[in-house]
Amino acid sequence: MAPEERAFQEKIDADIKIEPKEWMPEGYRKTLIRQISQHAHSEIVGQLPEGNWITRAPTLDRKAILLAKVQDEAGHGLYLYCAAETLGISRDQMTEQLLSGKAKYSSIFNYPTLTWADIGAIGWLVDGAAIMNQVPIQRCSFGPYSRAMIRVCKEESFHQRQGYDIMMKLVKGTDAQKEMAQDALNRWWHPALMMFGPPDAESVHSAQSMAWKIKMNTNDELRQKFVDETVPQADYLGLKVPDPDLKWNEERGHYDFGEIDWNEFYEVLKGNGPCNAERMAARQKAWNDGAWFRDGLMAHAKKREARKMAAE
Amino acid sequence: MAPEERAFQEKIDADIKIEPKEWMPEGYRKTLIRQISQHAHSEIVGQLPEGNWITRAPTLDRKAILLAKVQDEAGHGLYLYCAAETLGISRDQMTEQLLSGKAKYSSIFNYPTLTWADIGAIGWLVDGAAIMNQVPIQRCSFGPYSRAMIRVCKEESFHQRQGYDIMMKLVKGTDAQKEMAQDALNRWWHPALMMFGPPDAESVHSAQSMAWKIKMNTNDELRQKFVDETVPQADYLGLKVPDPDLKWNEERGHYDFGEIDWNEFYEVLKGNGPCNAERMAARQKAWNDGAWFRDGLMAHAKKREARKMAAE
Amino acid sequence: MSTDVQTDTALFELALRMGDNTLILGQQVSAWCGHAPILEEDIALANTALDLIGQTKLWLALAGEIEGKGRSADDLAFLRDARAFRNVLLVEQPNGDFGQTLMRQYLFDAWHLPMLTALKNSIETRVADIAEKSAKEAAYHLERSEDLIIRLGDGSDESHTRMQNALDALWPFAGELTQPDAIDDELAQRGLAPDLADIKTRHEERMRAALKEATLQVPEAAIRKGGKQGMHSEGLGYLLSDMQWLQRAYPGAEW
Amino acid sequence: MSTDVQTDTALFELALRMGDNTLILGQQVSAWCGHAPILEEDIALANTALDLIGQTKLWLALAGEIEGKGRSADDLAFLRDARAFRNVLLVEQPNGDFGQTLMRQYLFDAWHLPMLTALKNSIETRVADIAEKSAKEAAYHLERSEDLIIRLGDGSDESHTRMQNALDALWPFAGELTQPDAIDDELAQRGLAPDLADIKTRHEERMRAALKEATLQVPEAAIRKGGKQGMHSEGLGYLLSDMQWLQRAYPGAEW
Repeated sequence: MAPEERAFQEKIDADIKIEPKEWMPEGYRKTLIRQISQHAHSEIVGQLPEGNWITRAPTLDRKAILLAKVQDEAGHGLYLYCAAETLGISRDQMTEQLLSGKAKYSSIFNYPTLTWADIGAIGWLVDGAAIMNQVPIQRCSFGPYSRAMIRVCKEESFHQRQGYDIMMKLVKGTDAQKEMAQDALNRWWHPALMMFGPPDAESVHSAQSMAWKIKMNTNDELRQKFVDETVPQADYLGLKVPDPDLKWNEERGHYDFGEIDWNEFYEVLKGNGPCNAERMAARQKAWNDGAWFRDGLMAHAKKREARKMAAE
Repeated sequence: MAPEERAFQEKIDADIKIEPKEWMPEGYRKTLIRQISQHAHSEIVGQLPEGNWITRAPTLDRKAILLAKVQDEAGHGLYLYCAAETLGISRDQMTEQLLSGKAKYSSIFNYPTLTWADIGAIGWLVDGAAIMNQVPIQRCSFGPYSRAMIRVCKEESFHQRQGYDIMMKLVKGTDAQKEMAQDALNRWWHPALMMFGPPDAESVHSAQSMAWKIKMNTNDELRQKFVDETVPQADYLGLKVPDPDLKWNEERGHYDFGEIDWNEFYEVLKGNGPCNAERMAARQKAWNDGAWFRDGLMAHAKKREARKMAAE
Repeated sequence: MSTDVQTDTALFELALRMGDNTLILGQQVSAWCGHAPILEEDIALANTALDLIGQTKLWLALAGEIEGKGRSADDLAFLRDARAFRNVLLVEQPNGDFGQTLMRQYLFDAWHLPMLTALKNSIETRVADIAEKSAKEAAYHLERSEDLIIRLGDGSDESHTRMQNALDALWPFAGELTQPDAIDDELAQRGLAPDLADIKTRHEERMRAALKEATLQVPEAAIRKGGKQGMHSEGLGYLLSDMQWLQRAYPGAEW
Repeated sequence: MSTDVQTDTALFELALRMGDNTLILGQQVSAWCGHAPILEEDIALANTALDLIGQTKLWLALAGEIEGKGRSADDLAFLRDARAFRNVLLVEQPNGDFGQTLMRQYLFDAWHLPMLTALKNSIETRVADIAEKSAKEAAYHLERSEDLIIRLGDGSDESHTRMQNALDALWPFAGELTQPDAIDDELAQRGLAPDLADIKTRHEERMRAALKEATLQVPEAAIRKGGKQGMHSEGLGYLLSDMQWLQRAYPGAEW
């Protein structure tokens, strides 16, 4: 290990944050760029499935809450892009990577929101899983990412409560509403479990990322934690988790749960999920349709500059 | 009067139809082109206000009936364009005149359809007024126009009955439905009266058109006939015609009715009606978006022709 | 609702699937009225939509009969939420440009005709009767849509590109029409409906021949499915909110 | 419904008009979420929509109170048909491209701020209170939309053209905001709302100055109106069918 690399690792081991201007291994930089931008892209694409119900939210309050949530997601995207930019990549470059399909975003957003209950389920399960992933990253070694995560987590836990609240209203409602809630849980449960990534045995890069304190827990650890926390919440709602193998294991002090269909996960990752094409098309359309807007603002800035120069 | 013109007029006076290849005065030809193409355009634009409710028709039967009606209108447009083409103008030329705003269409279609009851009111009142206008034209002097009108009138009277049937269902329905029916009558009554054109005193070209048997009755005659037939129908529905001055005049044997706001008529004619811009935009968009389709078919026909030639 | 009714689930699903396909496709096609590229197409599309809505009435009335809970064709069309619809994803894909509308129609028609033809042999006479009536219309639709996609595919550069784009976008949805699930298997076994594998052969052969004549390239793509089991795309909800508006806004009213 | 309630019709209409304007505009703006040209605009539009929906809650709750028939803000938002809505035609015009959305917002904001500022002096304190709360947000919206239309109008050739097209399409609808009817006259006389002639002056002055700076040409056009009296454009029905879907499809449910 070269001396600067050793110094770098010692800092990390001593829980001292790495800041953008400091020396860092190329692998660390690249991994972080990939991870942070992927996270940012997820926030951006994540606007779409929920945005799908903004115009159809059932009350003015629910509409306002959902708007605020989607706005928060865009905000998270914004400060995550800023954190990534400190590592030497521009937002336009990242956008280009998203739109060309080179960069990934969380596969969960390739599932459709088919009923209002999905908005509840996303808040409860998807934001719940996201928090589970993100809470440890608040302690990650890279300063800007760690600080961004602290902000994000605060808002996400708020979103999760709102999602749970939607579910609660539904299960206390009419039969049709209860059915809607159960159906949403049925559809979102396994995709939510997949959010923690493939099983540890198949997970690449994990050891290095953990040494660098970019990743703080293994996928399977977090997934177990999520199941353990969420199953009692489902019980409280009176909803049935769609897993016949799910049961409390007294000995382990954890819930056992059934096999996950990783085939589905890889299919969605490959682009064959129910909404991959729609999500990409929506983002590409937004970007392409907006070109004139961005160019117009640029042209105005140049004109203004030129006028200022001429006046001087 | 030149000999050929005299012969022409004598034929007309003898109720012999004029056919396209025969000699006719330029004014006769021009007036007919204007009148027939305007009528055709009205059928085309007339698809839009009713088409607006096809996707929202309340039952499968109503949806089918409305689809069939709008299809009939397109069909009427088609044979009216054909009738006009016999006078030496092409359909593309007429379309161009419509899209450029040079040619007019019936002003009634510049009013919006705001509720389902409007579909009833259009069938009842607008098709009713149209029939009143068109029945005499079945006897008009120009053969192709007369024959087109015979076909059109048969279908229109069917449409009128369907419209009246919608109204009947509504007035026999809930309070909200009854209110919807009355509201539709309130909004469509005066525009329907205006369909007969300005008062005779202000109507231009009328004398010549009547001599040529292109026009068979004066605007005011037809308007009176419409009022006389329609008021009892409204009574039967239990709806109130929105005219405080409306009352039966025993002496005249007709209904007296209040002043019509001709200002509104001329404003709509000028393009300032509630939907003029939308109707023109919709037709322009259909035409422009369809250019590739028309060009594609043309290109294929040419290719096929070339292949045939090469094979010979 | 009465609980003593024994619904023949598979048969009920068959009628729903057939009727929801024609309903949703008819609804989409009907939105073109007055907006088509030429007047003849305005007429042709209205005619297609009209046929499809007519078939819907028959299928959904039958579905209501089989279910035995007193639901009419209109109840089924206007009072179900998206998850209860059984149409394939293909028919709920957006109208897009006219090329997409035509391609969607073609991929559907090329399945619809052999499917209806085979359903004429259903041991359930009510199914066979509807198939008998509908097959003639479907044959006409197929003739028309096939002719158009060939002419436009082998037309101008632009029309070719548009038809190829339409095919690329819609081909992944064609497979669902002939991919059997447990219900299809049961229906075939009971002689109520054909073996979808046979329909698939005819569907694919016909399509590939016509697409070749249209100089279009059939893309490689994973099948996108779910509609038959009620897993739809996000667009269906919006389609329903318009379609069902009046029935929902004025509950219990007659029209 | 009880018949012994004496609704203050003019005041009820005022609250409805204010609330329906913000509701329909908020609804339209909210459809941009996730589809804006840059991330900052996604955020800004969501924020605008959020403010407008917040104001809607206040206005429609007040309207329900004034009406005295027990209708809540949600009842008014989700259970009225198009003819009962009192928003101006401007806010129901389609989103169009982003330029049209911005121009619509600007023409509205330039009226909204002086209107709310004047309503702070309403002798009806409930109106004055809502105006007080809303005016700050409106001032921010106006600052933002004015800045953008100036920058885009005086931007590239394309952005200029798009903004000019947007202005040409939307300007005819701006006049309705300040054209008084009998209700406006009564409201002004009773000190409940300002004289719209005053607002008109401020609205026009502000707009003309900004549009000039944006190098945009104000078109000559007849005023298009009717929304305040419930005579809407055909687009409103579609907007409502989405917006009201859940309340209509599941009557009486709580969410």
